[in-house]
Amino acid sequence: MDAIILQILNGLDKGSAYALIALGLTLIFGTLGVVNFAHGALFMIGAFCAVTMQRILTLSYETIDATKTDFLGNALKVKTPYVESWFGPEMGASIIDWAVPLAILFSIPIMLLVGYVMERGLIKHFYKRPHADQILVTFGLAIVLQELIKHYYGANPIPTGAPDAFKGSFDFGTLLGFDPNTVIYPYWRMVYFAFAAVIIGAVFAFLQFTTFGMVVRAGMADRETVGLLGINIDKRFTIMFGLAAAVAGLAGVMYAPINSPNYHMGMDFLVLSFVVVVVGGMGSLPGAVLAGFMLGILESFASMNWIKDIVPGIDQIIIYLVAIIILLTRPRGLMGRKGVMED
Amino acid sequence: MGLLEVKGVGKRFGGLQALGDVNLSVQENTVHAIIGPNGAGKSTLLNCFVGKLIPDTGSVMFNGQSVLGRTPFEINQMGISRVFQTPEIFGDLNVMENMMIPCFAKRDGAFRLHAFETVENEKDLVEKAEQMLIDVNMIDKRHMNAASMSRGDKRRLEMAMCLVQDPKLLLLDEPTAGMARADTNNTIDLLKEIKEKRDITMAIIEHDMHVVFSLAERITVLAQGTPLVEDTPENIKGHPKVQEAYLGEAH
Amino acid sequence: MSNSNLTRRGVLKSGAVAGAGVALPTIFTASSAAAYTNEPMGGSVTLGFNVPQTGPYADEGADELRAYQLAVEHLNGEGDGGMMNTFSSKALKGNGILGKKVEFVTGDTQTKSDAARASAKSMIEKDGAVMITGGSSSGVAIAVQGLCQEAGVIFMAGLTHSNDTTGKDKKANGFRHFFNAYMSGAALAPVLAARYGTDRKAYHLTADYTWGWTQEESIVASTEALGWETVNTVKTPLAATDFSSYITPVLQTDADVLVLNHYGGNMVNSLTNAVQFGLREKQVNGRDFEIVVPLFSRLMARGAGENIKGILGSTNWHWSLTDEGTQAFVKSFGTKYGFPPSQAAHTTYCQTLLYADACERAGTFNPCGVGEALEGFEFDGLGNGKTTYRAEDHQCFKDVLVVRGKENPTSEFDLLEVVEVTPAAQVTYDPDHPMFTGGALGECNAG
Amino acid sequence: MLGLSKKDTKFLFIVIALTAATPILLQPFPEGSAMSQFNAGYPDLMQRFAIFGIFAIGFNILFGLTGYLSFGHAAFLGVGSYSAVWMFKLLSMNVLPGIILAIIVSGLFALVIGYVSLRRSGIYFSILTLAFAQMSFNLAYSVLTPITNGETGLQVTLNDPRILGQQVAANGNVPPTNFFGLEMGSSLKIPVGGWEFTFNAGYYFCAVIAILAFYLSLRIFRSPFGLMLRAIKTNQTRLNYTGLNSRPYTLAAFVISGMYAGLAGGLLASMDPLAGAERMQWTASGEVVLMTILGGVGTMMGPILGAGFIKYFENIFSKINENVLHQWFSFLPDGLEGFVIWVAEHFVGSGWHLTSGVLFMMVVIFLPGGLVEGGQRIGKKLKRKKSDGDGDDAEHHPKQSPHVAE
Repeated sequence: MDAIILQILNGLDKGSAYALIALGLTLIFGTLGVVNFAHGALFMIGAFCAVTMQRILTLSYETIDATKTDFLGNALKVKTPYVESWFGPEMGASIIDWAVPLAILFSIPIMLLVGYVMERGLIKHFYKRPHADQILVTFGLAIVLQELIKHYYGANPIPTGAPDAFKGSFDFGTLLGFDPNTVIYPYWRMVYFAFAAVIIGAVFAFLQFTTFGMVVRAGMADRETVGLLGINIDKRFTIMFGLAAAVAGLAGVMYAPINSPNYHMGMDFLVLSFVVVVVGGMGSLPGAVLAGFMLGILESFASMNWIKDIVPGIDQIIIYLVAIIILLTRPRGLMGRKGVMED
Repeated sequence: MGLLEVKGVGKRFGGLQALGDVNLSVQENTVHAIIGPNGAGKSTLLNCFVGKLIPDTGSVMFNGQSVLGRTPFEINQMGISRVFQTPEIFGDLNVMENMMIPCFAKRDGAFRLHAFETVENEKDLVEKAEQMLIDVNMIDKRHMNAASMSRGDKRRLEMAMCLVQDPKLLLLDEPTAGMARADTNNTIDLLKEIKEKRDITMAIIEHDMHVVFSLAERITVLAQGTPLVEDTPENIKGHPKVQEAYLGEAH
Repeated sequence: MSNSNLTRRGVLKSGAVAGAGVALPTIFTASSAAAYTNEPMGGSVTLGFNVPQTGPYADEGADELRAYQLAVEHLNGEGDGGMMNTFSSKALKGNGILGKKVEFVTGDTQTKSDAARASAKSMIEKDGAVMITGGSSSGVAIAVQGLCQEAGVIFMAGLTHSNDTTGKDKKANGFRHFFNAYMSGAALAPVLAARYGTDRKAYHLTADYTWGWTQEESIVASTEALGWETVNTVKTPLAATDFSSYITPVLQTDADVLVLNHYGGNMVNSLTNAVQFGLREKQVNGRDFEIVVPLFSRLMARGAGENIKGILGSTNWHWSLTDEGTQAFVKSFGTKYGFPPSQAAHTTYCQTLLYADACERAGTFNPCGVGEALEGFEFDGLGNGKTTYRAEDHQCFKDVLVVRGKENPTSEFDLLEVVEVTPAAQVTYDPDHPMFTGGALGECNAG
Repeated sequence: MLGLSKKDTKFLFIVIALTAATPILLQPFPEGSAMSQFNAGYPDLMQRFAIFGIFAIGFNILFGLTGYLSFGHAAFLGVGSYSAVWMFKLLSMNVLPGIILAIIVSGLFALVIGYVSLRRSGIYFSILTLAFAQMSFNLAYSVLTPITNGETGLQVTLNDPRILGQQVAANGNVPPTNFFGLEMGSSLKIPVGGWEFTFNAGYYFCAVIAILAFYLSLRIFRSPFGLMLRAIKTNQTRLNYTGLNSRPYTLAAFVISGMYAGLAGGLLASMDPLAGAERMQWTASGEVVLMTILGGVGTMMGPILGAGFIKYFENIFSKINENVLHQWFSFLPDGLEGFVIWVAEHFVGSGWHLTSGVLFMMVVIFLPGGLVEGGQRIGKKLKRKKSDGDGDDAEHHPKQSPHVAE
C-alpha cells in the first residue's frame, strides 16, 4: 500500500512535467494550428534561465589565497560572489540559495520575449504551410537552440539546487499511520506539483473567465468565423504563443532542481509530450492535462519491481503501449475532436 | 419492384428523430427527386443509401440486395455513384487522372495491386475516359489541375467521374447548391443531356424547385423525416400538403 | 574503363605489389597495395581521434580531444613533453613516430555504435588513418574495435569500462588502457567492507544495457564475497530521466546501501534523486544508509553538484595523484588549457603515447608488429604506477583508485579525493575468469 | 523502354550515369589540397548515399504518395539489419541471403505494424508508428539483448556457426562480406594527377540495387497503383465513393516502403556487418522524414538528394576541426583569422548539428518544395534568360499539374 501511494506521488510529479509541456503544445496547436517541435527546447531554455540566474548571482571576483595551492601548484585564486560582498556573506549566500525561485521572475519576461520573437519571426509564416513543413522548421529551430545552449553551457548536466528550505522530505507516512520514513516525499517535488496545479488552473481560468480567453477559445473552435467578426485574432494568438512559451519555460525553471539541466533535456521530453498530447486528443486542453497525469502515473507503476518481474522491460515501453491501446480504442485520443489533424 | 427500395427506414440522433418511417421506391430509368424543407432529413436519408449512416430500423434494398452494413466502396461497386453537395474530386491530380480512377475501380474492383502497369498503357480505359470528357465538354481541360478549376467545372468533372462508371443509380446531393442561376441552368442542361444519351436512374436531393421541376419524373416530398407524398411533378405542384410544408420557405 | 591513360596510371601505382607487366587494372582489397592497411608513405602518419562531439558525452569527448592534441604536440617535439619525460620506455624521441610527423583527423561518434563506425571508416578509407582511438562508452568501443579488426588497423580504446571490451568481445587489434567493471568491484569491495561493515544489504539500480549488467555482476560478486547481501537488482531504462519511481521502492526494503550502476546523465539524475528522497539522512537498524557509485567520473560528478559529497566510487585516474607522471601530465595539460585533465583525457593521452612507443619499438606501423610490441609490455611513469598490457586479452593491469566525493572542494575541479590506491595485484584476474569468457582475440589483422 | 515513357527513360539513364560516376563526381578536389576535406568519394560515404537513398525512396512511396507520415520507419531498417547480420552469423557471409531475409522480415514486420497503425490517419497514425518503433528500440537496447546484442550492436564473431560458409578466414579473422566471392570491401584506386578515385565493389553493389529500387519506384509512381495512392492523399472520401477500398492500398504502400527500409538495413549490414539498436530510434525515423521533406516530398529525385545532403553534412562537417580551420584561414591576418575561426567553429566539428539545424530551417523557409524546387527555380531562371523577349511565358498557359518526376 505504501509503495502504491509513493508511486502515485511519483506519477503525479512526472505527470506535472508532462502535463505542463503538453498544455503549452496544445495551446499552440489548438490556437495557431502549428505543430511545434521546438516546444521541448522552450522547456530547456526555461531550465537554463535557472542556470543563468545562478550564474549571475555567483558572478565573482578573485582574490589570491597564498596559503593554498591550485592544481598546478600556484597560489589558489579564491572566488567570492559579488552578492556576498555586497550583502554580507550570509545574506549573499541565501540570495544565491534562492536562485531558482528568483529565476521564475527572471524567466517570465524572457520566455514571453522568446515566444514573441519565435512567433513573429518564424512561426507566423508557417500558419498556412503543411504540418510536415512546420515540423521540419521547428525541429530545425530546436536543434539550433539546443546547440547554442550546448556551445555556451557545455553538454554536461549543471547542478541547480533548490533553496535549502525546500531540501529534505516530508514524512507522509506518519500522517497515514505507516512507519516513519517509509512514505516520504521531497519538499521540492511537492512544490513542483503544486506549482503545476496552479499554472494549469490559471491557464484554464484565464481561458474560461476573461474576454480574451473567450475569444481565443472561440478561435480554437472556429478560427474563420471569429476572424469574420472583425476580431483581430492574430494578435491574440501571438500573445497565446508567448503564454505557451512561458508555461513551458516555467515548467523548465521549476524542474531544474529535480534533475540537473542539460542541453538535450528538451528533446528527451519532446517525444513523450507529443505522445501525451495525442493520447489526450489533439487540440484538447483538458485531454492533454489528463493524459499527462495518467501516463506519468502508469509509468511509475510500471517501474515497480513485481510488475517488472511479471513483464520484463515493461517500464521501457509502457507509455507507448498505453498510447497504442488508447488510440486503437478511442480513435481521437481521450478527448479529441473529430477532424483535427486526421488528414 | 423498384431499383432502390426503401422500407420503414428510421434514424434517431440522440433525442432527435431525423427520419421517421420512410418508404420509397426509385424505379429504373426514372429521375426521382426527393425534396423538402431544411431539416426534413433529405441528407440523412441519402447517407443511409450510401453506407455513411446505418438506419436504426427498416431496410434499403438495391437491385434486390441490402445495402445496410456495407461500406461506401462496396455500395459503389454494386452500382451506386454519388455526387456531393460540394464537388469531391482529387484536387491534386489533373482532370484525366481524376477520370482514370473510377475507370480502374469499375474494371478492377475495390483493390488490385497493379503496381507494374502504366496508367497511359491502359488504352481501353484511356479511350473510355476521353470519350466521357468529350461528352461533358471538358476534353480540352484534360491536363488541367483539378483544384484550379472553376466550381462549375469541378461539378462537371465529378459527374463525369460518376458517369464513366456506368452506375445503375446516380445519387445527386443538391447538385446546384450555391450556384449562380446560369450555372444552375448549365447543370440542368447537362443532366438532361445525360438522361437523353443513356439509360440511367437518378435520385436527386434538391432544394431548388426550378431544378426539380425541370428534371424529375417522380417526386417524393419529405417533411420532418417522413414522406408526405410521392407523385409526378404536375400533381406535386398543386398539392396542398406540399404548399403547407413549404409555407414561409423562401422557395 | 575506356580511358587507357587512367588504367595505366592505376597499374603504375599498384604495380609494386601486383607485379610488373600486368596489363589489366588489378582489383585489390582496400589495402593490398601496401603491406598493411594505410601504410604511411610520405613524411607523416595520420591517427584517427574518434570521440563523442555531440550527445550527452560531448564534454568528455572534448576533453579527450584536448589530450590527444597535447599528445600529438609532445610526440612531434613541441611543448614540454609531458609524460614522455616520465615514461619508463625511452623509445620516443620527440620527432614524431618513426621519424614521421604525427597528424590527426577527428570525428564524431555521437555515442552511437553506427555513427562511430561510420566515422572510423571514413578516417580509415578517406584520411588513411593507421590507428583509431577514442570513445566514451563501451558500446562504441566494442563496435569500433570490431571494425578496426576487420579493417586491419590498431584500436586504442578510450573510456570503456565494460568487462566485455577485453572479455567476450576482445579483439587482437584492440587494446584497453582503462580499467573495467571487475576491477572496480575488486578495488571497491574491500574499502566498502572496511568502512561500512561486512553485513550490509545492498540494493542495486542498474542501467539496462550491457555495460550496466557487467558492472552489476562484478559489484554483486565482489561484495557478496565479503559477506554483503544483495537485496535486489533493478534495471532502469537508459532513457529514464526521473528515477524517483525506482528510488522510492528502496525505502520499503531493509537495504542499507544503494549501488548506482549508472554513468553519465543517468548517474547524475539517479544520484540527485536518491539524495532528494533523503537516502543520505536515512538510518537503517541504527546505521547510516550509504550510496555507492562504482564508476566515478569527475566531469559527470560535477553535474550532481553537492550530492556527491562523501560518496565512494572508483576511478581510473585522478589529477590529484602525486606521482611524477601525473604531475607532469597535469602541468602540461593545465598550462595549455587552464584546468586539470579528466580521467578520460588521461587515458587517451596514455593510449596515444603507448601506441607511438610501440611503433618505435616495433620499428613499423604494421598492426601486427605494433600489437606484438604492446602485448605483455610493462611500463611505468604514466600516472598509474607499474602497468602491464596483458598479452592474453589486451587489458592493462594497474593500480585502481577508490575515491570519495570531497566535502570541502577548493575549486570546481576539486571534487574527488583519493581514499585508497588499490594495488594492481588485487584487481588482477585470470584471463579465463567466467566474467570474461566467451570470445577469442583471434589473429591480428593487418588488412 | 522498360515500360517507361521516353521522358522517364531519359531520366532513368541520367540517374544511372550519375550513380556510376559518383566516385569521380564526389572527388572534385585534389588529394592533399585544403579543400580535399570536402571530398566525399570514399567507399563508406558513397555506400551510405546509395543505401539511405533507397531508404528515402521507399519512404517517399508511403509519405510522398499517400501522405501518411510514418514516424517509425527506422524500425524496419533496424529489423532488416538484424536479419542480415543473423544470416551472416548462421549461414554465410554472402550478402544475398542476408538481404533477402532482411526484405522478408521487414515486410512482415511492416505488415503487422501497418495493419494496426493504418486504422488511424493523420497525426494519430504518426504517433502509432512512433510508438511501435520506440518500443522496438527500447526493447532491442535492453530486454532483447540475446537477439540484438543491445548497446553494442549485433556483430559477427569467430564462434558463429556459418554452416554454409567459412567460419574463419585464412588470416584468422571473420571472413569479409561478399557477393559470391566478390568482397564488398575491395576497391580499385586510380590516381589521376593529384586526384585519387576509389571504385569500390560494395558501392557498385549498392548502386545497382539502388538503381533497381529507383526504377521500381518510378514504375510504381506511374502505375495505376501509384495513381490510387496519390488519390488517397488528396481525397479519401471521393476514393471510397468511387468504389475503392483505401485500406489495402495504404497497407500495400506501407509494406512496400517497409521492405525498402529493410533492404536498406540489409545493405547497411552487408557493407559493415554490425546492426546497432540506435538505427531504430525515433531520431533515425525523423532523419528519413527530414531527408524526404528536405529533398522534396513526392518527387522522384528529392528523397535521394535529401539523403545525400544529410549524410554529407553528418560525415564531412563533423570531421572539420580547429586544425583544419587554421589551415584554411592561415592566410588571414591574425586577429581576423581568430575571429573567422571563432565563428566557423560554431558550425563545424562538434557544431555540425547547428549547421544542419540552420540548413533545415533555410530550406523549409526559402524552398517550400525542397531541394528539387531549388533546382527547378534555377532551371527556370536559366530558361527564362534564354527565351528572353520571346513572350512565351509559362504563366500564360493554363496551369498544369506538376509532373511527379520533376
